[in-house]
Amino acid sequence: MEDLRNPMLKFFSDQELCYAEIVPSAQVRARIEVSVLNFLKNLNASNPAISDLPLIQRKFCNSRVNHSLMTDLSCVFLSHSVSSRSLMRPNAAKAFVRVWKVMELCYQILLQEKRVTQRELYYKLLCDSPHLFPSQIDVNRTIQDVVALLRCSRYSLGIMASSRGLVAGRLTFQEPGKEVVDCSVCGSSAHTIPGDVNLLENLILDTDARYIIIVEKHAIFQRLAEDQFFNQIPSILVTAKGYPDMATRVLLHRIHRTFPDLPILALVDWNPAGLAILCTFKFGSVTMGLEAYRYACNVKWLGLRGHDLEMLPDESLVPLKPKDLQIAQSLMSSGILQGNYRDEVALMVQSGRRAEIEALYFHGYDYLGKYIAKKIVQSDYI
Amino acid sequence: MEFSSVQNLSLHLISSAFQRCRLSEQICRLSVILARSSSSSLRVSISDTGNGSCLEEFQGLRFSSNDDADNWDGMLSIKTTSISDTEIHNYTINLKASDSSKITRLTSNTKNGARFSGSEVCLSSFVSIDLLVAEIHQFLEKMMILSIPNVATHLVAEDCDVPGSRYEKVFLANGDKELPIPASNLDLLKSGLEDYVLRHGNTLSNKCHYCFPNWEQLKVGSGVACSIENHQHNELVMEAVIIISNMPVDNTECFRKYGDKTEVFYFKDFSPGTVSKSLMKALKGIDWKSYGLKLGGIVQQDRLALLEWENLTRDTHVDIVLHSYNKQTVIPGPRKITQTERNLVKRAVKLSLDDLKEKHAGVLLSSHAVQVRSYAPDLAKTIAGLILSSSDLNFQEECFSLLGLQSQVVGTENMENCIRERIVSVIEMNDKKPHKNKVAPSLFVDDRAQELEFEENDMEEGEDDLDLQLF
Amino acid sequence: MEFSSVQNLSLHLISSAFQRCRLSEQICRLSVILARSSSSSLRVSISDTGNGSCLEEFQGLRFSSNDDADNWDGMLSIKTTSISDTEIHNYTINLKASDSSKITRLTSNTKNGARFSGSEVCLSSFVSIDLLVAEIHQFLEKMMILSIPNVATHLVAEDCDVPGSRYEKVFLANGDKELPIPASNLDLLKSGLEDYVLRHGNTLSNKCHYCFPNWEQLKVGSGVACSIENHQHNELVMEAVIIISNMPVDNTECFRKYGDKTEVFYFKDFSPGTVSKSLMKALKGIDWKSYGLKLGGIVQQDRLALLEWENLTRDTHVDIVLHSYNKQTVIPGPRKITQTERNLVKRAVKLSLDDLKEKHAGVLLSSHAVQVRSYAPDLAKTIAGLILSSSDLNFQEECFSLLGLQSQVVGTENMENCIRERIVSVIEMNDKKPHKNKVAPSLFVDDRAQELEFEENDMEEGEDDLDLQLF
Amino acid sequence: MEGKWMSSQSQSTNFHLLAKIKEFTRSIVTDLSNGQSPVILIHRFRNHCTSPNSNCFCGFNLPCGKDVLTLCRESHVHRIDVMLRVLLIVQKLLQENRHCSKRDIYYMHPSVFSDQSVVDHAINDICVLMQCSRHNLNVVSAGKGLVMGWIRFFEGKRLFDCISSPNKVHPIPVHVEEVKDIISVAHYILVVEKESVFERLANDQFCSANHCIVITGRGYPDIPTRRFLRLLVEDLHLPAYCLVDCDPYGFDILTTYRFGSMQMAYDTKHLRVPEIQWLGAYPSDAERYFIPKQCLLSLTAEDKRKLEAMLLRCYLQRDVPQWRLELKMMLEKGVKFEIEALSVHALSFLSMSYLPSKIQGKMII
Ligand SMILES: [Mg+2]
Ligand SMILES: [Mg+2]
Repeated sequence: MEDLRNPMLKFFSDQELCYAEIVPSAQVRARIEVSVLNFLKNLNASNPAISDLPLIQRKFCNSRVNHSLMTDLSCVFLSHSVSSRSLMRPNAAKAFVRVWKVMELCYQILLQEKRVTQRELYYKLLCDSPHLFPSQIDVNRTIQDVVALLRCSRYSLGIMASSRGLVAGRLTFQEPGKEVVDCSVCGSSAHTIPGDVNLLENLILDTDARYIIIVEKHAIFQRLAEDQFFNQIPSILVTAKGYPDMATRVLLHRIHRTFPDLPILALVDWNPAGLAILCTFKFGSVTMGLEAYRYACNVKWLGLRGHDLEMLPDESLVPLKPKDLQIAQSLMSSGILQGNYRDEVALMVQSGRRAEIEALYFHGYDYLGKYIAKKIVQSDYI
Repeated sequence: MEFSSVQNLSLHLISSAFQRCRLSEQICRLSVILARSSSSSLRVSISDTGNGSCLEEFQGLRFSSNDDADNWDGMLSIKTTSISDTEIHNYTINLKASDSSKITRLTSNTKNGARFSGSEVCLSSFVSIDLLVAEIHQFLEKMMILSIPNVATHLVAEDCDVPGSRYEKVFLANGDKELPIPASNLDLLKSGLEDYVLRHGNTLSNKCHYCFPNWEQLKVGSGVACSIENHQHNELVMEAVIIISNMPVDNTECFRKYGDKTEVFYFKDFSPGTVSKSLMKALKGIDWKSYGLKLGGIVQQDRLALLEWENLTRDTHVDIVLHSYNKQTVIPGPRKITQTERNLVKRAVKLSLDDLKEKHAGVLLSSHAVQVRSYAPDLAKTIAGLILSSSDLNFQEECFSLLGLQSQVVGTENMENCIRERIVSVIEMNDKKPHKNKVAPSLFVDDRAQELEFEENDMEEGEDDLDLQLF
Repeated sequence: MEFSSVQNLSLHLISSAFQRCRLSEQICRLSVILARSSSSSLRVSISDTGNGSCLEEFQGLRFSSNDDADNWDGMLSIKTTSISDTEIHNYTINLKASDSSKITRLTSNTKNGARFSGSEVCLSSFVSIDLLVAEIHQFLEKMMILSIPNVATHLVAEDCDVPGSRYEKVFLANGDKELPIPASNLDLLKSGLEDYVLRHGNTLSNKCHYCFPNWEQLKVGSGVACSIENHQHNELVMEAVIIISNMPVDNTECFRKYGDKTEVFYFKDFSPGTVSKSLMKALKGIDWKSYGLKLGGIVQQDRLALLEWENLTRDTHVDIVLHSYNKQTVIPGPRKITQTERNLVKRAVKLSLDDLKEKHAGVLLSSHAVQVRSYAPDLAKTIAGLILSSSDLNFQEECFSLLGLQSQVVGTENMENCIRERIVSVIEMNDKKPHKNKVAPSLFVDDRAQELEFEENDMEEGEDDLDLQLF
Repeated sequence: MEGKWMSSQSQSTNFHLLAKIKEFTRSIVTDLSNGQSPVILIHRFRNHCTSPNSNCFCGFNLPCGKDVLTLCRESHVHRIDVMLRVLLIVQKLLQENRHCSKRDIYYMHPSVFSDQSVVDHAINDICVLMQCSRHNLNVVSAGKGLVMGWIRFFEGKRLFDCISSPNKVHPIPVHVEEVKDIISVAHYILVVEKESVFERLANDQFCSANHCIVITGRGYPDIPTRRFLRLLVEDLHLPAYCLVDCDPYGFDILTTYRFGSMQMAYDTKHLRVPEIQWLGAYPSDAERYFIPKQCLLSLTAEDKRKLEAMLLRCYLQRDVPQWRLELKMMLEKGVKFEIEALSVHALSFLSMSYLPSKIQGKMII
């Protein structure tokens, strides 16, 4: 379970993997400075030119799936295929200037040692050059461009990562020089995962848990936390309240690296979106850009799964929505799903129905815990 | 060639005389004298000191006016002699008669051994003297654009019934300019059009110092396209000259006859020609857009073609002259514009536009480059901002030196201007060689150049955020 | 009254004879004898022991067949005597003749002082005996629904050419049922329809014990609506009887002639009538929905009207009979259905539906109440849950006693059933007095909705399905 | 084990409520056994009206009418059905001292409830019927509020030690009734509409520089956030200032803090914070703080409709006429802007200039 630092994988990664690193601000500034110098050099060369910006393509066609031979770990990653932003191409000129604009702002923010939200960035840019940034979407997209150019994480650019993630259970952590936090005594409100990714990398962790359980939904998480499920089955509970944000994934990965023997189990809705959430934890996703796959963890699917439906009341199975089918389609075509996952998706599509975790409440509120415990004991996860 | 009015015939005769002068190696004189005697008939006399004329020139002429106002008998009297002739030949030609009875040879005069050449053609008609003077004047002024250097034209008009009505004017090409010797036809054409522009066309007799304090403001481009036609070693030449001039916008005194529109001058075989539909089609077919010009349409007014532009700034004016001639033909006959010629027009115009663009930075930028250039200030400001906001002095110093700036005197504006200028110049340069397709250097030295997949369509704004594309 | 076929005329004559019997206070006998003699003409003889007939009855009749098949001369021969007459009057009447020459009085027979009354009407025609027997049979069976108690009808048909072909049937009302004495017309009608339903209409001669093991399964409702017409003290009465019956669903042997559809029997003045368009309109106009019925449409088949129901359960059948008559008229003439009568139909049907609902709990619940009732199991389960999950034994005990349950034997199901029954009965009771209990359930119109301008989103948990796009 | 967070006080509340539920059940059974339809009276509450004359009683927690539910109408029966089902769940929760979210309840009978809002409505009905607050039913919100600053307290046995790192984000406790031992050295409480502004302040170390407590409800505040804020204001006697976007939503969020929401009008007295004051952003701030034109968005037709409706709310005229004036100005100017627009001058403008100038200059209404 030596993930990406496995020498064999490393060899592989050198060939193809592209990723955004978490780097200190001085380093980001240096990268920006190098960009400026290169730009000026090209501008001033004997054959003067305006440099193109080589961005790693964040497109499906540039994504690869790495099924590791040595471990169970698979991930989605972007290879070095580049899509360049050129000033000279008329429909790219705007995007080209945007990249520089955002880089300038980030540079200044890093100098001030501040962090900004994307909204603040938008307002700043709107004020400065409204014609370049008519909407927040332009800003968000350009930030991804800058990430793809400088190959450093958004967080490293001085952009705040607000985390939605929560952690509870048999985990203690300690920021260097601070008090130890015990996640098992925080009640149902649990412990908020901080957005500071640097901090997460430097936490001192300890646990006596046997399992890590990812829960898709906040409400389910709360239920388990209030019932102190983690004392029943020694475990660490993590939720990102839906699709995971970076910070949650970083923490999970951090825990996983520190305690590689703990299986990571996911409890998600039985619908394509639930599986997609699981897969985002497991493999990363293209929309997360270059930051995606570094934090891939070998997550196992605990539930809900097709064979759980038998014990659910018929009324709790609702028809699939069109969006579900789209997601299912996307999952199936990604080439990332292992066989038994594909079977589950096929079953969802074929039955035309979906079920949510809460459907287990049909058997009473305490059934949820029993269900998980039973599954764990029987090693009923894939 | 058939004429239906005395005016047109007169212009043709003048043109012919002009050609005889042009082909002579000597400095020649062409006199056009219009005199109304008391008999109230107008005597038109066209005399030149060019090569002598040959009868064939006149044999082809025909006159068939339905208009009695001319009231002309159709009789031309001709005197001519070439340098090698020993006598002066005299003829009368009846342009209304049939071919056989047309030419009457009269007794010749002896030259008494003198070596000179020249011709004189006379006719008498009741045509209006004012009208004729005006047309001949305009014709000769247009001829000036050709800048034929060895012909001096003298126009005299006198109504004997009106005392003191004598009108006289001399047309001399390139009055105050030095031209390379020997000057090519194209050089002469350029010079002639420059002269024309500087004098606001016909409206001034001298260069307008108000509008053009310095000569260099004119941006001139020229191009020549040739083609060998019919395998007869008959090389057709198309010369084009385009001048872009800028006048002060607040100038209310000087004005162009046709406003912002561009009059296209067209010469055929060294004589002003009419812009035909065919030619207009060729002009329309030019890819003006790639030069940042947007042709609104072509207006035909009198015998002129006026190009209307849609995106020209108010102070900019474009002038175009086209000259097509056969390199070998000495005495040109009537000639239709062919497909070849249309292609030549396009090529010649394009070459002169390219010439202009090459010689003058920032002129005739493609609309695409203009758009890209509009980002230059933003980009310059951003990069200057990046440099100046840095706390790393070494980095700043390095940037200054790359930009060739003294670090002591660098202000924000200074820096911005410097970067902007460079960016603009790169953009403009790129626009000049549009088909060269050189790969732009990547921002980072990249040894994986072969991996660069340029995808034209990966740039759309709609980009990669398809949210269903999860992996 | 004009007839166009011998069949119709015969039915009318039978009906008249029936009325004469009905109006007599005595037990009467009505004989219809059809005899085909070797002459191959059919002799139809209708004799009754009712009140004697009067000439006016026949005077109004007219016959105008275009159909030669009847081949009837239009002659009726009539014998009649009333109880007070001393002799039997004989007439012949030519229904094809004009009024003046119509009636021929023949010589009377003496009664020799005997006190009896009765009539006999005869005619001879070439009409088909089988056809006529079938129609008369059907007619008489329908008459049975009226259950007139003092008339016994005897139908005899014999074809003399076919040996042993004699057909004979006696129709006796209320064969095996005790009726209150004196029974009202409505009682008789109810009894008649019950009989009809129990015998599956015409298909059985006895009650079907398979479908109706006990009598009480029939749910009968009746209603009478009256109106005094034209201020002539001529009271129009409309009686309606509706029966809802349930048959075993898996019964494949017995079937209704018209399936799930309801045949509407309509009697006018104690004689079967046709359901006219006008009447159908009245039936359509009834608010069936408030009785949980959904009328799909009315089909007219032969002279019947069939109501189609949309939401009837498969085992349920509805039967309807309507009877309208003038209370005062003794010998009824033709009468059109008026608006008044339409209203009476509606009222009478509605009254009988109400009657049904009142007498039989849970029947004809309005669709609204049915909907409400569908909540009963849920409500019962929840309330039972509230009681049984309570940890307070005293409270539980109290609830048990309120519900009249022995605490020792209370199981969840027991409890649920008990509560459900009570809820259902409350709902059904409420539905019976639809206009009584209308304490405006919502005292205040829901004006709150529009005041809530903003959906407060303090409830969302930032659900997960939205943020596929993470950045 | 689940009773761990329950104090004896809430146990007695539970007992009290269970008795009420029994009483309610008994009355239904009595009616049924008498062959009568149960009649359930549910009072209606509102926290404002739109009547122009100010003699309404909207601020006094008095019911303004009632719904009479019987078994006669289908809509009523459905409402009763849902209410009883929820009540049964609530009874179990109370008996077992468990908590659950509205969402959990919804998932008990998703096809019957058909929508979350149906459950929400039923919970409100039960609260009105039992004359209690929602948390008394052991129904809790997921809790999305955040807090930081100069405060330290316990939720049950869990210590929230914000004071030790005043710029660190903490979730607002879900069980506000369990909050105790509050210690604070703050001078005021700042309530901000959104998380991004909250994070801005955290990033600017705002609480280090200013002795205050910062709270956000992340949009429309949930119940724990409002109750927590109210608790702090009551216990600590601190002034509370509210910073919201200068748009109709921002203003509505502001009024939710101060006057409560219409849905929860029955419980307004526990949920509103009448002491809260409006710090910004006012429409008039656009000029005062030189917000560039590009950052001023024009009001949409929908915005205008909302503004016009809000202007009619009785409590504005009665309690905060100055707020109403600013709101009117927003409508007149026809523009709105977000708090982030203040950051265009400098990232720290909000924390270094705007907030101090407002608080020190008493530019608070
Ligand atoms: Mg889900
Ligand atoms: Mg807002």
